[in-house]
Amino acid sequence: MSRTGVFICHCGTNIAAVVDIAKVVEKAKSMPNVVYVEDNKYTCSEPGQQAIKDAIVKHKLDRIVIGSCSPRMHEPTFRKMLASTEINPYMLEIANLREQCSWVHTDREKATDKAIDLVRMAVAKVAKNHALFTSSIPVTKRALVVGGGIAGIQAALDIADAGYPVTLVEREPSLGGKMVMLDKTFPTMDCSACICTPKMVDAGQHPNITVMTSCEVEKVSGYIGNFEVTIRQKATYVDHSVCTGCGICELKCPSKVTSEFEQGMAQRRAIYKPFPQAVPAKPVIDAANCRKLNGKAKCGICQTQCPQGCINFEDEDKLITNTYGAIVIATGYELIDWKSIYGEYGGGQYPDVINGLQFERLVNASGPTEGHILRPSDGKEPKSVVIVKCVGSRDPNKGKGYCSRACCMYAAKHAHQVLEKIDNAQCYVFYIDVRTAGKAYEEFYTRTLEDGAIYVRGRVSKIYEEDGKLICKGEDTLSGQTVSVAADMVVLETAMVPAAGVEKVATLMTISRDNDNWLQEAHPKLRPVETHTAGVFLAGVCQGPKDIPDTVAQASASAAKVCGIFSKAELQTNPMISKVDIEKCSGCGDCAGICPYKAISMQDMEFIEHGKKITRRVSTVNSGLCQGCGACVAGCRPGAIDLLGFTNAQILEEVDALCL
Amino acid sequence: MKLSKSKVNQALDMLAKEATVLVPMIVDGVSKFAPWGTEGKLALDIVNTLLPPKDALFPQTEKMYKYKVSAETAEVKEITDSDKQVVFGLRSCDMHSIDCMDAVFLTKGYVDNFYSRKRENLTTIAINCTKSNPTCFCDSMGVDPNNAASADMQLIDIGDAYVVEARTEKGKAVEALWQPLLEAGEGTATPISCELKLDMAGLPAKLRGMFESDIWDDGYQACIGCGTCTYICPTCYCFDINAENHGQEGVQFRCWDSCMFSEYTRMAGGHNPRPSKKERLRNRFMHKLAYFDERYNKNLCAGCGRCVVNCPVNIDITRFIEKVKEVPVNG
Amino acid sequence: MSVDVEKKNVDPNWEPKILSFSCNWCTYAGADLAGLNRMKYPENVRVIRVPCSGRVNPQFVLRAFQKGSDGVLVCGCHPGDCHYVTGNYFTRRRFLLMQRFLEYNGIDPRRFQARWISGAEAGKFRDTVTKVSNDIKALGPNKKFQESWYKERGESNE
Amino acid sequence: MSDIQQELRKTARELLESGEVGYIIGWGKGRFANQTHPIFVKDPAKVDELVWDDYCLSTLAKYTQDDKYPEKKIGICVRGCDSRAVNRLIQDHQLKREDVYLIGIPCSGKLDPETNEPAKKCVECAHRNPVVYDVLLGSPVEEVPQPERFKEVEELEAMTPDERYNYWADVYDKCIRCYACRNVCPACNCRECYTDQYRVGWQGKQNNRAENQIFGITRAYHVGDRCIECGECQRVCPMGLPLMKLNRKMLKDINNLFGAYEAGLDTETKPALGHYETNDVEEFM
Repeated sequence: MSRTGVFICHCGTNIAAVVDIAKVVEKAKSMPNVVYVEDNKYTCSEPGQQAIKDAIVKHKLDRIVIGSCSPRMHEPTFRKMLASTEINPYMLEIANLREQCSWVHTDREKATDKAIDLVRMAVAKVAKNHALFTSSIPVTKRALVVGGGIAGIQAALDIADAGYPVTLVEREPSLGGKMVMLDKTFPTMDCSACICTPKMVDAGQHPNITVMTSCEVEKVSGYIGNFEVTIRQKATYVDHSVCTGCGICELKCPSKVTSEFEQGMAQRRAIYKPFPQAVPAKPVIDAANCRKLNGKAKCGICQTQCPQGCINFEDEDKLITNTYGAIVIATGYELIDWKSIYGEYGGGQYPDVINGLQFERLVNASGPTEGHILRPSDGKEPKSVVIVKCVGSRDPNKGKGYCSRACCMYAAKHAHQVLEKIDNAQCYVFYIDVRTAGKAYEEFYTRTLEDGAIYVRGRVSKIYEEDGKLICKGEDTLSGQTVSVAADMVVLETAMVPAAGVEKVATLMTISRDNDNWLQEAHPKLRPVETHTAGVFLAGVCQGPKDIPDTVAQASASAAKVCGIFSKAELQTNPMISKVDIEKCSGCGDCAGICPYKAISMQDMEFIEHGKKITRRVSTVNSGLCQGCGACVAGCRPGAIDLLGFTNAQILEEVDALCL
Repeated sequence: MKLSKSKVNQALDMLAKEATVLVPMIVDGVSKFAPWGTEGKLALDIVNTLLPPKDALFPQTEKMYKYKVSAETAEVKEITDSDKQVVFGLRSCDMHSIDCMDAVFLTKGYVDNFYSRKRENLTTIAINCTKSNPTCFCDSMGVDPNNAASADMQLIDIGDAYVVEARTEKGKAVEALWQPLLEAGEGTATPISCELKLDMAGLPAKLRGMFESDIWDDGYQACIGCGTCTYICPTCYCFDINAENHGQEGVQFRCWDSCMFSEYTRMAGGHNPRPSKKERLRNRFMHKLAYFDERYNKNLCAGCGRCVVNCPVNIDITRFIEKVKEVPVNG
Repeated sequence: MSVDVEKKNVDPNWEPKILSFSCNWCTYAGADLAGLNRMKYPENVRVIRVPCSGRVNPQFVLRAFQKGSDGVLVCGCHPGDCHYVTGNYFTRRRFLLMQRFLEYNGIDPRRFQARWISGAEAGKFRDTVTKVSNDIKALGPNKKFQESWYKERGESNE
Repeated sequence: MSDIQQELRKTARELLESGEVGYIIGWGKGRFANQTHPIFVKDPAKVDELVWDDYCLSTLAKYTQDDKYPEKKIGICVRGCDSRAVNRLIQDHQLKREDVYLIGIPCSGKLDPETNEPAKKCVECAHRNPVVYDVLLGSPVEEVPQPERFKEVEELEAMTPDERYNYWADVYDKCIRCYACRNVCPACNCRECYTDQYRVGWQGKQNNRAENQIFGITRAYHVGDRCIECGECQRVCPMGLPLMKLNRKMLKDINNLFGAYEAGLDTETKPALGHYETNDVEEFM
């Protein structure tokens, strides 16, 4: 006979306020196999856990049911607690009396009945629990970082400095991401290139880091400690092992293309380095626009001009497969395509209505205008500049509902740069709020005000051209009057959205995305850099809009998590995996066909049946690969394969207990 | 005294006032003994029903004990209620089934009180057969189709009426109840016998010596191991005991089981003394024709032919009996 | 013996018992999130946590109706979001067939629902639970498939 | 009919004498003219017990499950339905093709012994010629298309839920749980059926409507996507329950939802529940 102990938590008033704890305790006493019931103000607290440990000894309990918050919250905590007693940590069931009972119901009597049902279900299930034991799997101490922006670079550097090999994959021809496009960074106004390019060079030269630019992740299988990743090295038609980066080919290449890096405000050649400080500082050929490769002409000048003979037009994509112990995803963001959403701001027909990144390129010394703020339309210096904030952000109807966090600060920076670089310029900033939630942020904003930036509280409703000027009509909600400003140039601070193609990366890594397509972290507050897939971590804006300090902080956090895994020789596996009863298994192979992790394989085994030695095909589970989803168990008609922790018998007991 | 056939319904209504009267009926296309009053066609003319009347005494699922457990106490209550029943239109082969079950459940030092209570409350009214199916062979098995000796009352079909012969107290009580309907008059029915004749002389003893004979090596393979033959056989009485739990309370019940099922003799650890269909079929035939006779000296096979008709792969006990005959005595 | 439940006289304060299988990574998380945001929904749904909606064996649904549940809800991640990659593709096929098969055997389709609810869709969880609970409250208690648990006269002997 | 019978006996004698097969599974006569049942001929002298007449109704493929490790090949007479049963067992990895020698016999349908009318399962049969065989006796017969494959199912679907429930409730009330339908079915090839595992607690042993419903629906669901529509379950049921209406409902839905599907015609087409398509019908949004 098993001796079950039931511990009902008040959770302060979170549960006790709605659920009648005394009644639940009373009812629990009469449930099958229950020999001891106790309630506690805070079961997850130190004294709370100690009370359970004492009760286990005093009442010789062997199964525990805890009525408290969601198992997703404190199941690990209570399992660790049980590990220090002589009860197996898996002889435990938790009834969710908070998130799914007291917090969501108001009627005290009905909520209490539901709480009693939930406890009865947990008591019924725990009766069928088995002791489970973890087993260990080897760890490949090599990390993969997807995305070569500042987040990816920082994570790679931290892991590499810890002594582990890292593969840094970037789909663009160079590391740097968005940060390297910026001119200055708030609040210290130090030059973005000066702090970002050294990191890129460090990453490029670090002995432990293998930089793989113009590459994309093609296929991921396996699990924490043993990810089998295939990377597609896109054809670059230039042999980087021989190329010295002398740049002759770039000069000679006849076909000109708009440069993505310069946000379309300058040109590049078909064979190009995105920007001078690119890492690796070696060109690649853009096959779509190269006259030889897209078949429009013979050309091949770069091949003839190249002193080292690095150009090879027959280059093809290569697939490189390797095993990794952990993966950090740092795929970053891009700016929302405001032109297709905001027709009222001209929908892109006015060349002088630009977005934040375009302004950064204008004001950047190595940008198309060598740092002079000149209007894209006629190259003149604009005397009056309007900056419009929250374009696409905080606008659930047309754009995105969320706030993109960083634009308030870089809008103030842009205003500061306009006033500093253009003498007696006028700068208007249309805003809803000014959010300066960072160290020295508020001081930076007040200095911009002192510089003379005019902050107008209200959205811009319309921008149209009138005799050479861009008329921005809006409203000043503080004075209640409509406002119209004639501007020479308008800068729209647009919303951040996830980088294109993030769906593919998420599906490959089996991680989910939230409503706005940002990658879903395991827990917004407690596990911001982890995902639900063990061994896969997040860093930077791919997890949600943030500024550079937070991005770098997350990058180092995910690196720490990776090093945590690599610090151990072996990893403990999840014991709640499938197990086959070979007596019942007829070898039909349905389960092997269903398993997403290829954890099940059919094997011939020797048996003695009615005195005759025979070999028979049965199903076997690889405990390292199995993640415990149970899809095979529901597909096995005789129930020969069962999922420990969620066995058929356990769930049937729960269903029966519920329907009493 | 005799009861005219036109008054049978009235007679049944009278009986139905005090007891559940089970009569042979076709209900939803299935011939079985159903309580008088269910929608369906009274079928006194058919030789024997698909489902025998054995479930009046030995239902397919019978609740035995009800129990309730709480932290301190546990109470168990035997489920004993069983109301009065009358089986009307019983054939001799069905009566033989009741005789065999009586021997098993009531004699040899152990009385099954679930069965005995039902048996005390049961009145059997047999009707003699006026024709036999080609698969009937009851007279070869020591059963007289014209007269069910151990029935409480025997009705003899004389064309338009039944001669009433009450034999026991219960029979006389029914006769007294039917007094207003009965008329004077006697008559005898022309005795009938089965077309299919089998020579059962000395067979049980011979069969007991043939456990290792190679007669068993053929004829079993077609069996699909289903429970049809045992569940429609009037004399099969094997049962399994199981429980149905409902939270803190539950019921223990017994239910029919079949020796033809593969897991009937499977033991803990997976050992099965009758691993293949050969052993199981041998066990069934031996039980019907040899073992039962050794213990209760009467055949467990009533010769009703139900299994011969309904076996999906036509495993035929009569052809087996003929084959046993051909085996030389020391074979 | 036919089982016609007169829809009209369902007594108003009868509370249905509804069972919901929720996948641990999405719907259960969505339900927790609904709790986090203090959303309110009817009390008569009890959630059984399963690692993946692919773990739910259609026989559990039959068992729930047999043991007296008035409605069953199976929830999981949106296809493509499954934490175990393909679990919910099998769930979809299994319950597309089982839903029709239950209906074919006489169960009112509103009594058995399957829904994809992600970890972020707390509102959708609340709305689904509220709708299913109100539908079933209108339908009244379910007698079909239900095991007639112990009757004095052993009615379930027949 | 008799020349096929002669050929069958000749082929059987040759196979047995040459030792290519250990024994031959065919049909033999019972006591009465309308009784034919499976027989197992080992001795070449006894091949004349093999018959081919109007009452050869039982499918034979499932008997291979009693001899899973034969020393020699097993000879089996296969009509259209038996051959699909062989494919079914091979695809479920319960039988190896090289363990059986298939004697294909085109079949134009058999008679129901009780009514002497064409048997229901043969009237509804869409594949009279064997789909796989080692030798073929006689020439293929003309296939009969089955436009009304799901007519009975549609009739039931037209009823109201309560009518349908009562229809099936009466059916399940009659079931005596003899498991003949399970034991004869080539798709029901588990080593240990879930009904025999009381400790896990899927199914009670008591015979009442609820337990019978659970068994009936679970079995139909288990074999739904594998059923070769041989109609044996309905034929062997002693209570005459319309079991094919359950299996055909599953097949009808599989056809509508996942594309035209007939089980057992080859060993490649996968049963519907064993795999998925990402663009399956979506109803649960």
